[in-house]
Amino acid sequence: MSPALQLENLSKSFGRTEIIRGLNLDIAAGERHAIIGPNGAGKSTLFNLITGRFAPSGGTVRLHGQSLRGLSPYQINRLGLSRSFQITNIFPRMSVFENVRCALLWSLGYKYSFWNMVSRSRALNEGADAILDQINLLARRDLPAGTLSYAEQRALEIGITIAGGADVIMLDEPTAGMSNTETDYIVGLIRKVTEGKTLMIVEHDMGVVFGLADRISVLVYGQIIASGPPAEVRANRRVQEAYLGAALEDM
Amino acid sequence: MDMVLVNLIDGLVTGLLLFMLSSGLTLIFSMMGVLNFAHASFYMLGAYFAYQISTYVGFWPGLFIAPVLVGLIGAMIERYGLRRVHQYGHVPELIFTFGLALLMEEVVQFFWGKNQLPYESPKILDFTLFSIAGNAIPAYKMFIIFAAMGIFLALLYVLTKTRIGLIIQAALRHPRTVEALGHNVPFVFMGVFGVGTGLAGLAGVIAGPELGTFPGMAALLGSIVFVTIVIGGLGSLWGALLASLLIGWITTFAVAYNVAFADILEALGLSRPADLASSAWRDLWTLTMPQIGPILPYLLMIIVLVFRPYGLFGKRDL
Amino acid sequence: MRTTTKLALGTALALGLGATTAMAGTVKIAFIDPLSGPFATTGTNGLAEFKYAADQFVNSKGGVLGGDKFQIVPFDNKISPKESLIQLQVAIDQGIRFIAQGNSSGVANALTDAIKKHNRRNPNDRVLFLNYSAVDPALTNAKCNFWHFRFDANADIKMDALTDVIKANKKLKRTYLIGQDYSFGKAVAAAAVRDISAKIPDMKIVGNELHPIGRVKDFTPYARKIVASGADDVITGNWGSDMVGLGKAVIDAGFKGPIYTYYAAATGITRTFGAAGKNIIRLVQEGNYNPPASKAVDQYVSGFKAKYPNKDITQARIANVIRMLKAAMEKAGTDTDVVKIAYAMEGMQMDNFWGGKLLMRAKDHQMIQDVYITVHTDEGITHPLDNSKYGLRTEKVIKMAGLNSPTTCKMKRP
Amino acid sequence: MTDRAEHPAARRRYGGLTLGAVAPWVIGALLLAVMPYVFASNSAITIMNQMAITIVFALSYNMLLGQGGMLSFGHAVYMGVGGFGAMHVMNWMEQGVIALPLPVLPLIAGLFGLGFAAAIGIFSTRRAGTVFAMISLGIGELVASSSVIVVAFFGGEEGVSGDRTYGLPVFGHDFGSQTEIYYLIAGWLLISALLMYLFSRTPVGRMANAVRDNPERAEFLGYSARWVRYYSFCASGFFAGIAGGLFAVNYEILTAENLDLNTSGTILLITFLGGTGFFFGPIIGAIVFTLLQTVLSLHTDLWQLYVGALFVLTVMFFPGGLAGVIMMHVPPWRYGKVRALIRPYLAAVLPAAVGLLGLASFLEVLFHLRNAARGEEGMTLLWVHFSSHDPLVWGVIIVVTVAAFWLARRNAPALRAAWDFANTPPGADEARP
Repeated sequence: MSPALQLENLSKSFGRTEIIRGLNLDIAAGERHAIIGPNGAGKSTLFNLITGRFAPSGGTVRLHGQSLRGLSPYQINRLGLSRSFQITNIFPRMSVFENVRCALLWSLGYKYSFWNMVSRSRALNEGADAILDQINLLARRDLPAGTLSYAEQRALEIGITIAGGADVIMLDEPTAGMSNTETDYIVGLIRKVTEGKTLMIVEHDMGVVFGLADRISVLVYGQIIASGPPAEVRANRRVQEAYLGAALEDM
Repeated sequence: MDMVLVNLIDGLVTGLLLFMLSSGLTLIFSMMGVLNFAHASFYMLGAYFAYQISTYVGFWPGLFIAPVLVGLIGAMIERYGLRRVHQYGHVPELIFTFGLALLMEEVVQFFWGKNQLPYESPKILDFTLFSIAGNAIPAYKMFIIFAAMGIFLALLYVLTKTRIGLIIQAALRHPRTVEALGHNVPFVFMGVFGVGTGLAGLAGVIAGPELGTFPGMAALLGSIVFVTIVIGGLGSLWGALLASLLIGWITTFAVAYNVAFADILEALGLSRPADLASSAWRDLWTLTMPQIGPILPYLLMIIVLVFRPYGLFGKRDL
Repeated sequence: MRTTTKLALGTALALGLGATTAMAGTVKIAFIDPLSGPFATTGTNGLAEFKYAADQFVNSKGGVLGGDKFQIVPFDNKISPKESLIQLQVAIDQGIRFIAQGNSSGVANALTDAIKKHNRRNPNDRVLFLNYSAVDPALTNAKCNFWHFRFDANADIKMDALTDVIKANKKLKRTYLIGQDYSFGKAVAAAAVRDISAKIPDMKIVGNELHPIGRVKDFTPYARKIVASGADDVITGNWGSDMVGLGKAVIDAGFKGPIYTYYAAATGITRTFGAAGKNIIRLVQEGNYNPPASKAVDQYVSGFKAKYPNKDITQARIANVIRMLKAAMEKAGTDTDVVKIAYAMEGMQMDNFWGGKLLMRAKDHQMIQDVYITVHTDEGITHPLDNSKYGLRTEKVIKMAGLNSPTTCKMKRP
Repeated sequence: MTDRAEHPAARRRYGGLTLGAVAPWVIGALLLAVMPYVFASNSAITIMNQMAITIVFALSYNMLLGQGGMLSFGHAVYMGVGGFGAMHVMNWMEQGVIALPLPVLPLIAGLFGLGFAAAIGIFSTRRAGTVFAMISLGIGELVASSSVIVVAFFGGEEGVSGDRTYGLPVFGHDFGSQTEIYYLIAGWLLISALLMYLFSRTPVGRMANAVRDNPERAEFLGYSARWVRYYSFCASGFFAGIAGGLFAVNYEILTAENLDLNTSGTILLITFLGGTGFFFGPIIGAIVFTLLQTVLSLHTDLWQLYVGALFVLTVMFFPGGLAGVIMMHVPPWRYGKVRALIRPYLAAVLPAAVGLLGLASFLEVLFHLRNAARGEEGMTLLWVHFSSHDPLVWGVIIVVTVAAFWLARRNAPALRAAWDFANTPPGADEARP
């Protein structure tokens, strides 16, 4: 079986600056994989390359063995890959329920149809309510998404990301800017909603990373310097030198 | 050949007049993201103010007083109108300036009436500088060329050699960073809007005697100015200059030569319908270039937007 | 919510439209022309002339048919055909049976069509269309109908008169035609080509072109072509700012010959041309008052100026509209039965207030009258325009111009 | 300005037709049916026809601006193309080329609009924002200019006219009278408004909102923002075309005016004035604007000045438009606190209105003083007849205006306090965090 996500010799330059330099990585189906690294290592760029937001300068991304070269974000999404954003990226003027329901539309086969009424589809509305239930936002269902608290918006962001039923989920710093209790809440949420799926996550909070991930890759200057189970990465001397340093001593 | 020279000069005058408008607009648009639909209305205001001043003290004082007045009005509108609308987003801002253009046209008509005004070039420039093949080049046209060149050089100096110019340039490329540098962004915005509209007013003072001072003068020029800055591209003074000249020459030369579409169609191997009057394509066969000259810039704009959405010389996306 | 909106609408409608009850003993004439927007000057000027003419010729002379007064009711059509049709309906509902309109042949075309259909569908409240200014020849040719009367000389008749004058001037060998790219501009150009080739075989047409209407910022390139073509004279049907822009550019470019125009006077145009246009700009029109043809004309114009200091008599025919309507009512013996009045007006002859005679030709409802070629000057001007020194002096009068001009009209009468 | 699509009462009862959902449409249909009995005069019917046409056009415009986030400066083009197409078909009916009943004509016009939008949308909807706006401006200018050049289709300046009575009779009606046309237009208004409403409830309609709010996020949900915009654009062109067909049926003439940038600008104004955030916003905008245009212009030459000022003030103070103002009162209504607003409104809004009227009176008198004929000093304003040269009149107007504004300003804080109070849910001492 081919890996869920496979990066082959991936590279990206902006002008003369090379951000991602010949990166190779395999992520197996069902794995929870965390990417860590110092600021400016290229983590967000890597996400954008995989999801089709940027075109790679070289190399290939494969999803379940299929090359994603030249595909647009929406085409990649349809193949079963979904992502969240570092900066909250929801539909602020629509209701919370609408946000989730829109995220469900394509996977339920509605496409660009203008002959179905969204309110008349049981699967759609019950599905959306089920996801709201999962992310504990049922009580906020009819409020404009823009009026939610920050943590709630982050939860909604995760809800939108998983709603389409993609089997590869990519989360970009889901706990950024949160308090400890909020972080715990979100981590629990992530664990719950990504059950049985492939997860790729970028995170700064080491507690989150080591609590959640099966494997960890360390990205420094556009290259992966180490990749493996948490304990192995923690012990890796290069990693300690390059990045983790004191942060690990505290653990 | 003589006519080519004459047309080059005329196109230069048209282009430079356009540049006086588009330079201010491109500053405003690039920095504030506001496509100021009322920009040409400030141009009209400049002409009307200058006319009013000229009836008391003649042309020359108006050349300096009117743009300042227009700039002050522009700054006030930014301070008390646009800044308020800013919080609602770009579309309401655009719609605000759109409404402002309508309102300003009505206000001008309320005070000055609907007739064309006898705003004239100064007597001292009211002579023929030279003639080419019987075609007179009035001295006032030369004055326009020099005035526009002067404005361009002054702007270039301010933008590249002064501190405020460097801030503006930074803001043109990275609108968010200036705030981080600790500058009073609302004040910079108000200043840029004031200077931009003042430039438009100056263009009005200078163009009023040449192109006529009447309530429709803003609408006539309004949309072509957007076309200019869109073609030229954002944040580029050179782009605005080159696009203005391009449009000036395109519209001039399209009119100057009676290229008939029938010739083009025949060159393509099509044959003229025998019964032209009842053919559905009759309009195509009788079309000439001067008929469509004024709309060529719009065609150019659409093509540019479809293939190069950041304009010919733009540094970033619209 | 929706209910309240509709209620508000109802109240507003009732207030706005229903508040007029037809007064007995008043003949109402709807004046449907632009009173706001860019062409409002022409509209408000025409309205003042209508009101003044109604006062001078009817109301101050004891009214019509034993005392009925004329009342001019203004309707703002914003020079839009759509708005004109709405205002026509409003006017008809107010019991008005006479519709006066003039600005823009496009609007006149829409109105004449609508009135024809209205009169066919509603035989009980038919109306007459008094076209006082729209000169598209089609209105008295292909599109003619029984309800439409034109009081201005149409574009063909004016061109016929104009080419007579051009023919008489032996110095003119090369003519340049330029006009706005729409029906009227095209009609002027076609008439010029036809008349010149028929009447002045040695005249060369060195240019014949159309420019987009109301979209040209700078007429200099056109002026360059005119000068380069070596033209001796220019003929144009341009109006409004297109007229000023073209005229100024042509004069600035060094052109010295006559520019023959239809509409290059008043509403700021005369004042703007000023000294530059002296003895260059010429107009063809259906009446003039420099010099006045009679003491009555002199007094009429002075009286108007005293009453409306910022306006001018620009459309001489308006006086004739009122005079002929009154005469037709008296001849028909009714001021309500528009069919009888229309029959009375067909073929009617009377004195022209501005000098000469008037004939409302029966076969196409085209007024036949003297046509004047006038020149923009400050010499010999009794009544200047635009409160300037300049005005229009008569150079030549063509008696009963176009009396035998052909028409394709096949008039259907009720 | 959220889309309150989901009625709280309908929670968990998906798809059921509730009374609340159906009632507005039934009431609307009944109102449309009885209007000609309330206002029987031809002119009132003509104005109502004009309103109905404008409503369809404004609703179609709001499919772009309000629902799809696309700002267009050339929407008249699609209405115009539909209308001109309908006129040609109408003329074929007169010449006996084809035989159709008149009520079908708007549908054909809609197809013309759809076809044109489908062609233009291919490249214009690739991007939203300024690029879309400027392309729409360019297309608008091109088509408006070609209206006098391409005479074969647009008929030049005088346009294309026809006679609507040559269609196949429908139950003996030949649609000669304005009343018959009224019912035809009212029927189409109801159908198109309903269809446009339902469109906003379909998957592509919902995604149009999503793309408006956040095109990038929508792309990561499997939808191409560009194609979502394209389908909205086509649908909008279709309904604009229907409006054009209704115009053709009502006026029996289309001219260059139908295509020009003024018409495009006006529909933007109407839609924004009514409010882009709610489905019924453009309906209110169309009704109010048509009244201003036809009725106000009968009474004052300065009406365009007032409309311009109204528009600018709306953008500045009520970006949600008239519909937004109405919907602002829904929370106080729910909390049962509307009564608390009445007194402050009377104390502040009423003087403000008087002040604005005073300002308008000042302009009117000034305008009259400068433009009226010598010797005609009398003028009538608000049913009062007086001389515009009378210093007393000037004094009264200035004093009343200044006093009214002073009063409004003095009472504004009380209104603000009352407003905050009325928007606080009962029982909660502080506002929701």
